[in-house]
Amino acid sequence: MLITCPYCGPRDVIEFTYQGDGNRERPNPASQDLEAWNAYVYDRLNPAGDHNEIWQHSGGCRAHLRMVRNTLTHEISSVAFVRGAAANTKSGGKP
Amino acid sequence: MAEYSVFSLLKNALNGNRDWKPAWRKPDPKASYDVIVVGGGGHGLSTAYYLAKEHGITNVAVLERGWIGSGNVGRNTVTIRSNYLLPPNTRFYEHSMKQWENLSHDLNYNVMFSQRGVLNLAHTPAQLDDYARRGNSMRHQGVDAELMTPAQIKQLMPAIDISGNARFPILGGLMQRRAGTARHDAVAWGYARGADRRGVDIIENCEVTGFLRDGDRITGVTTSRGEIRAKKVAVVVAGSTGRVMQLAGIDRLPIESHVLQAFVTESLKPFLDTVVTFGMGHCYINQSDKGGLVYGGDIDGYNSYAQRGNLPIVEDVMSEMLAMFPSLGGVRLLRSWGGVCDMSMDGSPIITKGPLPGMYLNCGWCYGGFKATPASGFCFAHTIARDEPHELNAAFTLDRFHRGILIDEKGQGATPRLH
Amino acid sequence: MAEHQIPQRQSPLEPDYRVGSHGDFEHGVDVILTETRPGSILQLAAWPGEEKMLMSAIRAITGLALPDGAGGGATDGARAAFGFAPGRFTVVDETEGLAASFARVVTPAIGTVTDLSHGRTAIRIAGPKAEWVLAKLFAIDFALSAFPLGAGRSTTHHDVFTQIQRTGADQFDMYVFRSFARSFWKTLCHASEEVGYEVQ
Amino acid sequence: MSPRRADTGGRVDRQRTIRFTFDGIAYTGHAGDTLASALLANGVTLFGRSFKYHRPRGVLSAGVEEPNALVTVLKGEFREPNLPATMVEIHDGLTAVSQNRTPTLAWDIGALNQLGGKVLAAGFYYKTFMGPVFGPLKGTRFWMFCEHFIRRAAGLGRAGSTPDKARYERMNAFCDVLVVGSGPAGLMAATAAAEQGANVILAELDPQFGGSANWSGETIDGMPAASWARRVAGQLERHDNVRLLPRTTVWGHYDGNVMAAIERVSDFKERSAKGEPRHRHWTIRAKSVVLATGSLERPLVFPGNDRPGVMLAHAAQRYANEFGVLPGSKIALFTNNDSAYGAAVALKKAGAAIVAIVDVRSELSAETRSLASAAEAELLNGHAVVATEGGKGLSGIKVQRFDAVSGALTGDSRSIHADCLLMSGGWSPTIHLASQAGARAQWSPARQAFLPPKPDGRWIGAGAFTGSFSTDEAIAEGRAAGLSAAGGHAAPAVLPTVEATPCDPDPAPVFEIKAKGRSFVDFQHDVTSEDVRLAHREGFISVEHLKRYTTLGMATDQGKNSNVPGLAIMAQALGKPIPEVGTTRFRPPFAAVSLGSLAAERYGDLRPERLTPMHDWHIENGATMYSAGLWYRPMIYGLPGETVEQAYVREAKATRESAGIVDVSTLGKIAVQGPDAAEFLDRVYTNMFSTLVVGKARYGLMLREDGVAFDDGTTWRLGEQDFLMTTTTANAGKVMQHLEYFLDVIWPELKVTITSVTDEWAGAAIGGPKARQILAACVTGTPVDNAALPFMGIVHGRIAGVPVMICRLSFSGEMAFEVYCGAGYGTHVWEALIEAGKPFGLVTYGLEALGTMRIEKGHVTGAEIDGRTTARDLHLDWMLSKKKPFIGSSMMDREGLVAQDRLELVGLVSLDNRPLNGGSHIVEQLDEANPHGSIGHITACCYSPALGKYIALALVKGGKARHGTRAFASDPLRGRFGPVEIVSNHFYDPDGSRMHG
Repeated sequence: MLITCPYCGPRDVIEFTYQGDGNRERPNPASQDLEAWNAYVYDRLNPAGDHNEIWQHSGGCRAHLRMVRNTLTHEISSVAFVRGAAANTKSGGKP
Repeated sequence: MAEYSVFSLLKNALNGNRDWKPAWRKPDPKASYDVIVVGGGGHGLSTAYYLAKEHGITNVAVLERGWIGSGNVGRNTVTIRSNYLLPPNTRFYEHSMKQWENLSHDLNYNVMFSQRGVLNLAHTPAQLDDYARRGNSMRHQGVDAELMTPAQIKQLMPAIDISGNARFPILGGLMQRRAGTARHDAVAWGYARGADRRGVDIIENCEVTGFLRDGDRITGVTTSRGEIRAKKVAVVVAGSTGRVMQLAGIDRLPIESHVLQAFVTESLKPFLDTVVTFGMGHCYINQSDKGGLVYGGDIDGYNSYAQRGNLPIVEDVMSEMLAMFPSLGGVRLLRSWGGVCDMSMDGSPIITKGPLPGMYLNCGWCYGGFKATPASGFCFAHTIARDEPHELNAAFTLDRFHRGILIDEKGQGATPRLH
Repeated sequence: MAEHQIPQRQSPLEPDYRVGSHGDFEHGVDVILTETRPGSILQLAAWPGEEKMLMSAIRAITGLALPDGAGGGATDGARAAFGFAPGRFTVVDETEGLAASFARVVTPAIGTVTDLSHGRTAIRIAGPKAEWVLAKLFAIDFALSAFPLGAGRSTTHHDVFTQIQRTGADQFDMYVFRSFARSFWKTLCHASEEVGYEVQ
Repeated sequence: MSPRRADTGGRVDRQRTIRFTFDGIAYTGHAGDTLASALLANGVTLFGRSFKYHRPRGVLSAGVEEPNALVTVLKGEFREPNLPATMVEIHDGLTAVSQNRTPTLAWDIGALNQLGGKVLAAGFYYKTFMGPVFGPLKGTRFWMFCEHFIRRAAGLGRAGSTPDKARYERMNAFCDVLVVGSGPAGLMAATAAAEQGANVILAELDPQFGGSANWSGETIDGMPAASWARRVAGQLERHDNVRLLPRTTVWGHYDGNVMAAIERVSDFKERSAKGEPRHRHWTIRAKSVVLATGSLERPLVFPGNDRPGVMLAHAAQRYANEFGVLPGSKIALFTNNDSAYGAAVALKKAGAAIVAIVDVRSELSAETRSLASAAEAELLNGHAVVATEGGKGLSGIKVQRFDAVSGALTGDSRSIHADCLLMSGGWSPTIHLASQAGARAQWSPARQAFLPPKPDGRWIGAGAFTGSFSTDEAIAEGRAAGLSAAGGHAAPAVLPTVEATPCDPDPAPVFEIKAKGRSFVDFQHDVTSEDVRLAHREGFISVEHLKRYTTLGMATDQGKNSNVPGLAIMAQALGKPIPEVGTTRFRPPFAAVSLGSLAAERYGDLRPERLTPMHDWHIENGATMYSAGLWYRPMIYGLPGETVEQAYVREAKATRESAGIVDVSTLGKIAVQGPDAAEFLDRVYTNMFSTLVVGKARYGLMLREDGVAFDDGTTWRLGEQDFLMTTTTANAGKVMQHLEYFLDVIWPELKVTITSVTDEWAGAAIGGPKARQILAACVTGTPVDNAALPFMGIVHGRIAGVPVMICRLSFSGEMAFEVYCGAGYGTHVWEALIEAGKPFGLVTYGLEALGTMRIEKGHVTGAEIDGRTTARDLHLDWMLSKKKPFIGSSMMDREGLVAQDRLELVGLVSLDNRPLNGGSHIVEQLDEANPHGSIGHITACCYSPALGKYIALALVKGGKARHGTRAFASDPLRGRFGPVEIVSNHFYDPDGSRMHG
């Protein structure tokens, strides 16, 4: 599987670390809503089809990426930095 | 249906093998059952078998989307062991081990359970201590375990590299001699035949497409072969849990589906009679009775239902295998395949009543479900029949995650790819 | 107590740095391997929106004008700079003391300066088979069209995280973690045996 | 007469004689021969034995699909088993032996298995061996007893036991177009793509480019097809943007067009060049893939179809046209399609007599009939072969009138004398790579074959792969595919012209001749057509059940020969069309691939070594090294004759009495910089860091999000916005990722940079009552007295001219300092410290003494922070700030994490003055015979020189409440049982007076 990192270009999956379901929302740090915390930590969407997920390009630029990837075909339909893309990469093309 | 035995074999051979009957019937689904078991894998079939055998509940249908045993029971690397650290796991898997020891007889079907031993190699003193902790935990629960020295290991498997100049020298290992392997497909077929002989309907090519509900209560399923009603619906579809539970309106669970690859080499004259695992990484290997080395390693590490993995894990596993057995560089990989695993948030399974009324759920086997097949079915049948867990699966609840009562064998927390 | 001179830095490669020709060199030496031992290796990071400021700082201090775009870089022989991650750059100088120069210019409003002069080991591979040898280790496209002169890449050879800059048509500089450097060097030498290599 | 070398023909170099041995007998062949062709040329008919019945087998094919002729190649002590003789190129000195026979290939005792005959049919193992209900062999024991003997007979080739000395390498490649297969379709595709300017890789599994052109005997552009192929390959070679890879099997099609291939770089050479690998594992990321992989001829299923001398028709044509070898002199053919007629003509031309062509079809075209005449063969249309005769070679066949529609045999059988029978059961496109990529095959009733579906954008097919079996079509499709893959458009072009014999691509739908005798479907695994019907009878009717129950398709050819015939027989038994039985999805690899190539450079060198700056010093000074993760760290610096215990006791004792120094460079170090660095640390640590003043350090604890303890370490505030965080050695990478995740995903608003600086700094911890004096003796530029350097204070100075950073903190419990300097100066500073320490009795100490002193102090490490324990379990709850939320704060009080029966950290003292063992359990009641009732376990243990006792840290239920009580260490694994006292984990200097000084 190749993942096209917005900074580094297409790289082998081995360079990336999977950080799981990208639909989870971390509660406010001060929140005492234990159910919300539990749901955030333990309960995952696990669709057969397109999945919104977080990956880190740990063997490259180390940026975290938000991807939509199909869990049936492994096809990746979108990749973007989780953090707003740096101006530097916006102004230039792919490597 | 006739008993299998050496006599039936001889009698049929004289007849040109023309009189053998199907190992299980191919019935059409009835309109309703006492229990519907969704999933004709190892655990579903064993659940049906024990419902009939232990609880006298025989008005049972097992619904299988494809052919029985098409999931992980037919895709795993066949290791059976009870060498767990944490007591809820050790107890459960040891019960399973005892079932395995008499399973062929029980089922009148040779599942080829071979107690050839499982050896975990240790490469650092700290790891050896870790294994000692686990082995002693087993011994304190009446389970066999022993530590082996490198010399003893070398004697057991002469092809292994115990030299001190290896990158990760072998300092010893934890051996469970009663552990071993079985013929995976035979387990599915044996349970299917056993359940069928007790009246269970095994219905293949019958995909569940939805759940029938009365309010919150589950009252049956819709399938590719029509509606089927049941007093109780048991979902036991590890690998597809996410998909099936979504049909019941539950789209979030403490589970991620991951792909695990497995490998077999070309057939070789047997030289490895023990299951052995590499400790600096993840690789487990055994040699089948046909002579192929059957082995695997880590999951690929991302959500997948594709039963297809990628190249990096292939390379990792081969590298680790050759670190153990440096003479096998010229041996050739024959086939690889993938299975989809329910990776739970603590690495341990879920066998429970619920989460909806009328429903029972068995899932979260990570990649260790094969060895659990007998105990999983046994406990799940108990839970379904009695509406309360057996003491062996009392800890395997769905709410344990939220309550913080985790059974985290590897201590990795809610990071499924690391379990 | 006697005052000491600052000693020369120890190379992590020393016992395995064997000057001379190796491998299948009888058929020609197709790559040259060297440890370049720059005095300064820095990592600079800009806060989002401050990248241009940081790039001007790099230009001001090193004279290197970095092209826009991911992995853009430049080199003049004595100094080198390239982007290796969004808003982050590696800057290298033959001489020591570059961190102090940048610390004056890269204010907290722009970003940060991290000195890795000791923490990274710089290895150069040059020669007609440099791309071939590197392709044995790294899964990135080394063709000039895909990896232009001056550009930088972050990638990994198994456990060894590596930054690579193309510093010539057939020359690449690699920056690896010091603790892994000797192991990586041995791997690189092993991979170079097929084409014949010389350590200078 | 047996097989022999023809007088002319083939591309082998008849001027060059190659000497090799097979089963110890010396043979000669020619350059360009495979082992199979060379042995055939020498008249050998018996190549191997089948798996189950040990039946004698000849060579079936001429390629990668060979199921019978498997050999082991010996290179000195090293063995490479299960190689198809059809794929082994001979070279001088090649030593090959046959397999799966005892004692010899000709006389194999295993052949007695055949007597088991019908008892040993499919499913045999499942129906017996269940064992008695009592006695020593009860339950599964009986099976294991039998299995012992079964395993003795199992397996094909034998693996060696000496390490493989060969080199294996990996190669990463990128291209626009990968063309797989170099027959006419592949050559045209590569040419078309190259002319569009695309970067092209052309991979061919054979040594020679050309595929079927090498043996078809056709004419392309007025020249022999083989010459045409050589010319085109030569032209391709001159393109800068084309890489030609001969002897390269593309075996895997992974996600994103990541293609795996194995190049046999030097197998065919007597000796490889220096540094030259044996195999190269190519990983090719191709923007587009052209699959021009051709097709595989299928055997027919009829009684005696496995006898040596029965061969695939095209294989014989290959032997004749490529190698100049005749597989027999009186050759009969048995076919259900036209393609075999070409083989007949070719073999006739090469000098064999074609005694008969047996065709199941009664109606034949005029062209086909004329080919039969050209071959001077008796044409027996509407006939079938019903038996073969002979022993280890063929002597004749029996034929009978056959109705292809009903499958009925009528009339009397007739014997025909023949020493070779060629069969053709039609062709199956080689769709494996498309199937691996997820393409679902589609059954073509006309072609009687599974064809690939429409291309899906990642790959495009051409030629026989798509079911277009003529060379004309291959050329046209190849060019179109090449253009399309390169993103070009089909410009009108003059295509090469082909002269070929006419050939109807559609076979008769006949797969099996049902007659008396064993008809083999899977040759290697001895699966017969009766086994398939037995599977049907017993309900194993889906294709996967069929395969698993009978082992059909599981042999080394992975069903390349048996798959479709097996399905066809099952379909007939079910009375259903073939596709309703199911289609198999092909899995990687397409053909078997060496494990060595997949491990590549990691073979023999699994993972890199991580070394501290002082590594060489440690080795030179007698350290015994300990591998910790990837790092190497000194375990002890043993003196001659010392045991490990004696060494660490001496080191620890000396440290507590005077001073000791240890290399702590492996500690994870992370620079945390930026305006929000302090805020960030407040969020990730359980305790406060924003209140820490510049020039001071603080011990910090991190939890995971779920509230479980994660890692600990000290963090130093070097500047207002500049922190140096240390982590445990083992968790450095995980902590880094954890921090990056929160910065990037959860708190992107924070202006913080984090950088791994582990390798930037060499670290030495020097501790003991004299540590300060030693520093005072060598540090310049700063005082190191209590005022300048209080506990947790940081100063900057120089040692031996080198800038250093010194923090006064203690792991050992002594007055201690961590001295950091640039890693390149690590050894220099280390040596200066040791020199300065000499007058004070400074010792170097390793991990064992380090561990001993930390146990004495009751500090926790990874053995206690094991991913299950909480801060409370470890008595670190004092570090949980109540003033702020932090990672884990909301979840750390869940019921399971505060339960009463949790394991808590305690100390243990051995009461019998004997060593305790790590991993030992703790029980209240000792029962050596039947250990039970564990209340916890030992996490770390040592002999404490400070206490003069064997002590341990343990995690025990009840924890603190048990202080002062007795229990027992129970270690049945090592037979160590004994009484212990449960005490506080702070054994030594609990109020810290020594370290505070």
